Amino acid sequence: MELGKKEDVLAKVKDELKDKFEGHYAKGDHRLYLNVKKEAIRNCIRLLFESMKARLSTISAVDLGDRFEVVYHLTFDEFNLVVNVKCSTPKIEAKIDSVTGIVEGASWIEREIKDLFGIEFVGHPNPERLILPDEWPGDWTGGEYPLRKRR
Amino acid sequence: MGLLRWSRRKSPWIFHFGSASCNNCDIELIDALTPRYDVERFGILLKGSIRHADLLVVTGAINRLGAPRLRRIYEQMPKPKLVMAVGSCATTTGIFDGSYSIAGPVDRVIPVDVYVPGCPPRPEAIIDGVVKALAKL
Amino acid sequence: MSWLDVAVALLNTLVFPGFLFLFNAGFFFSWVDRKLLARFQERVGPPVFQPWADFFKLLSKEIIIARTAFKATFILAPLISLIAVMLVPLMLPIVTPTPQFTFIGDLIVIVYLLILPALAAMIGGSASGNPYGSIGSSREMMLLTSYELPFIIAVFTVALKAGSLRIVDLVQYQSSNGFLFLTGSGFIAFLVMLLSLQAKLSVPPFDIPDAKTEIIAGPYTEYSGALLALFKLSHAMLLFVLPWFLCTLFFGGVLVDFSSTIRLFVTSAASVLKLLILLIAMSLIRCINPRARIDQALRFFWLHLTIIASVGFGLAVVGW
Amino acid sequence: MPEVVLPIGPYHPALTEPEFFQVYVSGEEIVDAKVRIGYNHRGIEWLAQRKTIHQVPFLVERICGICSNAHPMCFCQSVEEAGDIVVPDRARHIRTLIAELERIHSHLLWAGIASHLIGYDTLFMYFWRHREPICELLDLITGNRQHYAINCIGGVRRDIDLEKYGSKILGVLKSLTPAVLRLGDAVVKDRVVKARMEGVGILSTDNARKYCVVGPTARGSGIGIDVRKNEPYAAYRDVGVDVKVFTECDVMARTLVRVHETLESAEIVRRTMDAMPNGPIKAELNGFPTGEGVGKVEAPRGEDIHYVRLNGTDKPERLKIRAPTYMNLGSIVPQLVGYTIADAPLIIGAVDPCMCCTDRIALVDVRKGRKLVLSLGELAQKTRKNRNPIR
Repeated sequence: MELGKKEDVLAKVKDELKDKFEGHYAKGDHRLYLNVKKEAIRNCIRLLFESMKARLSTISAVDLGDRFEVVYHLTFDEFNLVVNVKCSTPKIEAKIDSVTGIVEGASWIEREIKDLFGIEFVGHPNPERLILPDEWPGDWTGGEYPLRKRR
Repeated sequence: MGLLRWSRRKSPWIFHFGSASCNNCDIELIDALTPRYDVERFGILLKGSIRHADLLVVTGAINRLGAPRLRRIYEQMPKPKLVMAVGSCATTTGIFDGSYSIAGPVDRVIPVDVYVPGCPPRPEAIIDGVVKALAKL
Repeated sequence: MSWLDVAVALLNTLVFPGFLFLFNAGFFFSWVDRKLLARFQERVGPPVFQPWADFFKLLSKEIIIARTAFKATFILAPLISLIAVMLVPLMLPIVTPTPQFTFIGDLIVIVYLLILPALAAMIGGSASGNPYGSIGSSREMMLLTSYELPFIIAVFTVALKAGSLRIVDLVQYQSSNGFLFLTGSGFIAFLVMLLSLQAKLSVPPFDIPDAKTEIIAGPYTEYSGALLALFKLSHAMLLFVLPWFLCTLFFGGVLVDFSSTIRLFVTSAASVLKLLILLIAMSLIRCINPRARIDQALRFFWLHLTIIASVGFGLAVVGW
Repeated sequence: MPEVVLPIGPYHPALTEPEFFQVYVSGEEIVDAKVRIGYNHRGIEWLAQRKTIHQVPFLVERICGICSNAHPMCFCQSVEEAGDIVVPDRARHIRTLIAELERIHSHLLWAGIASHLIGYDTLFMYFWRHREPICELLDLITGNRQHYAINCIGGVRRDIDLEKYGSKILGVLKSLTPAVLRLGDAVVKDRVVKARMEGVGILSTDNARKYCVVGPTARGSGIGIDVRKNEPYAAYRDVGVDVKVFTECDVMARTLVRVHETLESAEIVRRTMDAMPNGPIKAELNGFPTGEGVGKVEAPRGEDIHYVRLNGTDKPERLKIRAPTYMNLGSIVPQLVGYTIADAPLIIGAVDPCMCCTDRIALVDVRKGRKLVLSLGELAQKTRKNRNPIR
């Protein structure tokens, strides 16, 4: 039954995103990793959060050298499934659509990622600094964004 | 002067400055107030205002922008003042050593009278630290 | 006025029942209060010398006056508070039934003097230039306006019952007619006063002006050293004066009968016991209650307690 | 009345940890609030990428002292998932046991702090008095009162000698249950406490979903999510969990959730001890795993989630930590608005904010460039400059 649910989710996302969907893989019964194009991220989150009643657990950003990968972790509590939606953005002009308009709880997470990685979330209602000081980086010599890898 | 020294030793009021810490030292400090340890036996009270304090207890490593704040709190404390650094982070920055946000242990920022190591130090150790601090008066 | 009168007046003001006596009695009572609280909370509690140690330590500390503070008012506030409390014993009978000063209306003077410590805290808090001090002061003000009404109604209930505004007459009335506490209106007035006193002392459930977890130390936030020590001293003295005041109003006063050894012993023991029982009652209320919110406290005092106090007054009018 | 700003924190007696809440008040009523997190920043994610995966459990343990079992357990689970490591049964049960004892101590701690926040120090003392035996128990079986250092990748580091300590654990639990019931009554039945807690800090079910809150905050708002039930990790599938949900959405509901959970945790500890299997406590590890994994644990404050990406070296490529308070504290603004200043510490406290969890990353000084304005009536017009010692 759980497996069925996982495949249901997958089918629905594929249906909605069509050519914006780039692939998927599953790890065990409870983890689903989806790759989507970054233009489709709002659609994808709206589908999962609003229509399918998933809960946004968190958003992670990963520095992959030349690009960033942003991973949205959504949890389906009723049938024990974590859907990890991945999309990537180039490091130069790192921009991605904000999902705060859909999920209020994403506001802080996006502001934190902006502080630490310098990814801009387009359409965030309140893109102020959340956790870094206004005068950052101060005397910190590791670049403007602490979690970006240094080349 | 005998009366003054006696009264100071018998009535140390504490102000707690919780810096970038994992909270454990803070909890153990509060734990010392509760029935098992009950430091009010020794006249120790936790005060909300730095103006009332005799002993500044700092827990946790000091992060960069916490440092000027701590310095200012230290300056606002009425003399004679004592400072106690509680926990590994406050004494040495502990496991957070090297992080970009840590300015250093407490003694980089303000003079420290007593160090209480431990992660976290037990309430007994904290009480012992207070006793050692008072011996400096 | 002869030299002897002056000497007696000085002795009364400075030694007994004035400063020196009040100083020690107040600290002893504040120790009892703290110890009781600790025992209720299953702790050991402070040793008996603790309040003295706190006081002398604070005297020896540096006094910091903030740049933004109004210096004169900031320094005067604790003095006003202390002097107000120190004047009360000169009008309350202790040991002998006649105090230093007695005149018609001294009851009202005492009521006024007991307002002053709260007023001083307000002045000091707003003069300190600290936001928490100001917010504490404004809360103190709101609380003061609310608890004074039932308090004064209760005082007048007692005065009406005994038919006099002179404290000596109250005591005499009680020694011939029995404790006022035992009458219907007296009992209600006592309860109303007991609850108002919690607010006067600013202890739970009405420690709203200096609520530690909300506004640091309220009006006292900026005070340090000797000035804070004076506030602590006046608070400790209040802790003795208020039960004493209650005792005088409702339990026949703190009097000692010197006519025989046994009577001397019994009456002095009874006096101390009366004061301690009142203190324990106050500590108990303090220990079993959380802090009320300011709006809840206002509603409680304006509505519930004022109605109860008025009922008591009504009973006194019809002679119960 | 003009809108004024009242600061709560960052160094405030209501919060043992540094945090800054900027509360906009009109009179006594709160009209808006802003939270700046970051005073507790230590850069743990940054540090984690510079430590080996066997060191990281001890680093993430120090994210927070109160949930110091949840974070390492969560990290270990994420690594185990990435590397397909199967944890032995006994280790799973030991993890459960420690996690539940930790939950009891955390909830009692919270209840004490909440009582303290409403000025009920007697109750605070009682709660902490009954918390003390739990700390001692943890000291006895793990070697430390707070940082237990029990988790490692593939299992646990220490075995528990149940024959030796079993009766002691049961003894503590036996005296705990009636005490919690009695103290819970003292909270629920006291009129003044009720007046302070009921109908305060409402977070509607809709808002709770929008802000994605977790843990007791969600369960007090009618959302029955609990990782222990929804995604049974460790030994929860074997021992079972009873999840209580309250729909009142206020501070009282969150309190009741925690009281019930404390009792339930005691039951789980008993069941875990009964079910404790024999066998090894640690899986054999071969090299360093590769891949990505998501670890989820129900910490005392709610769902804790770690996302780890490993590249076969000894150091994790990326570790993302999302502590429960991060989501819960985000919902504080709709909870605060409409209530009074006196309620604010309690509402903030009722979320059980664990700032050290929330603030793994950042540091902030909001003081610069901000003028503090607080004028409550005429009195405060004298307040010109922000020179408060506490902040």
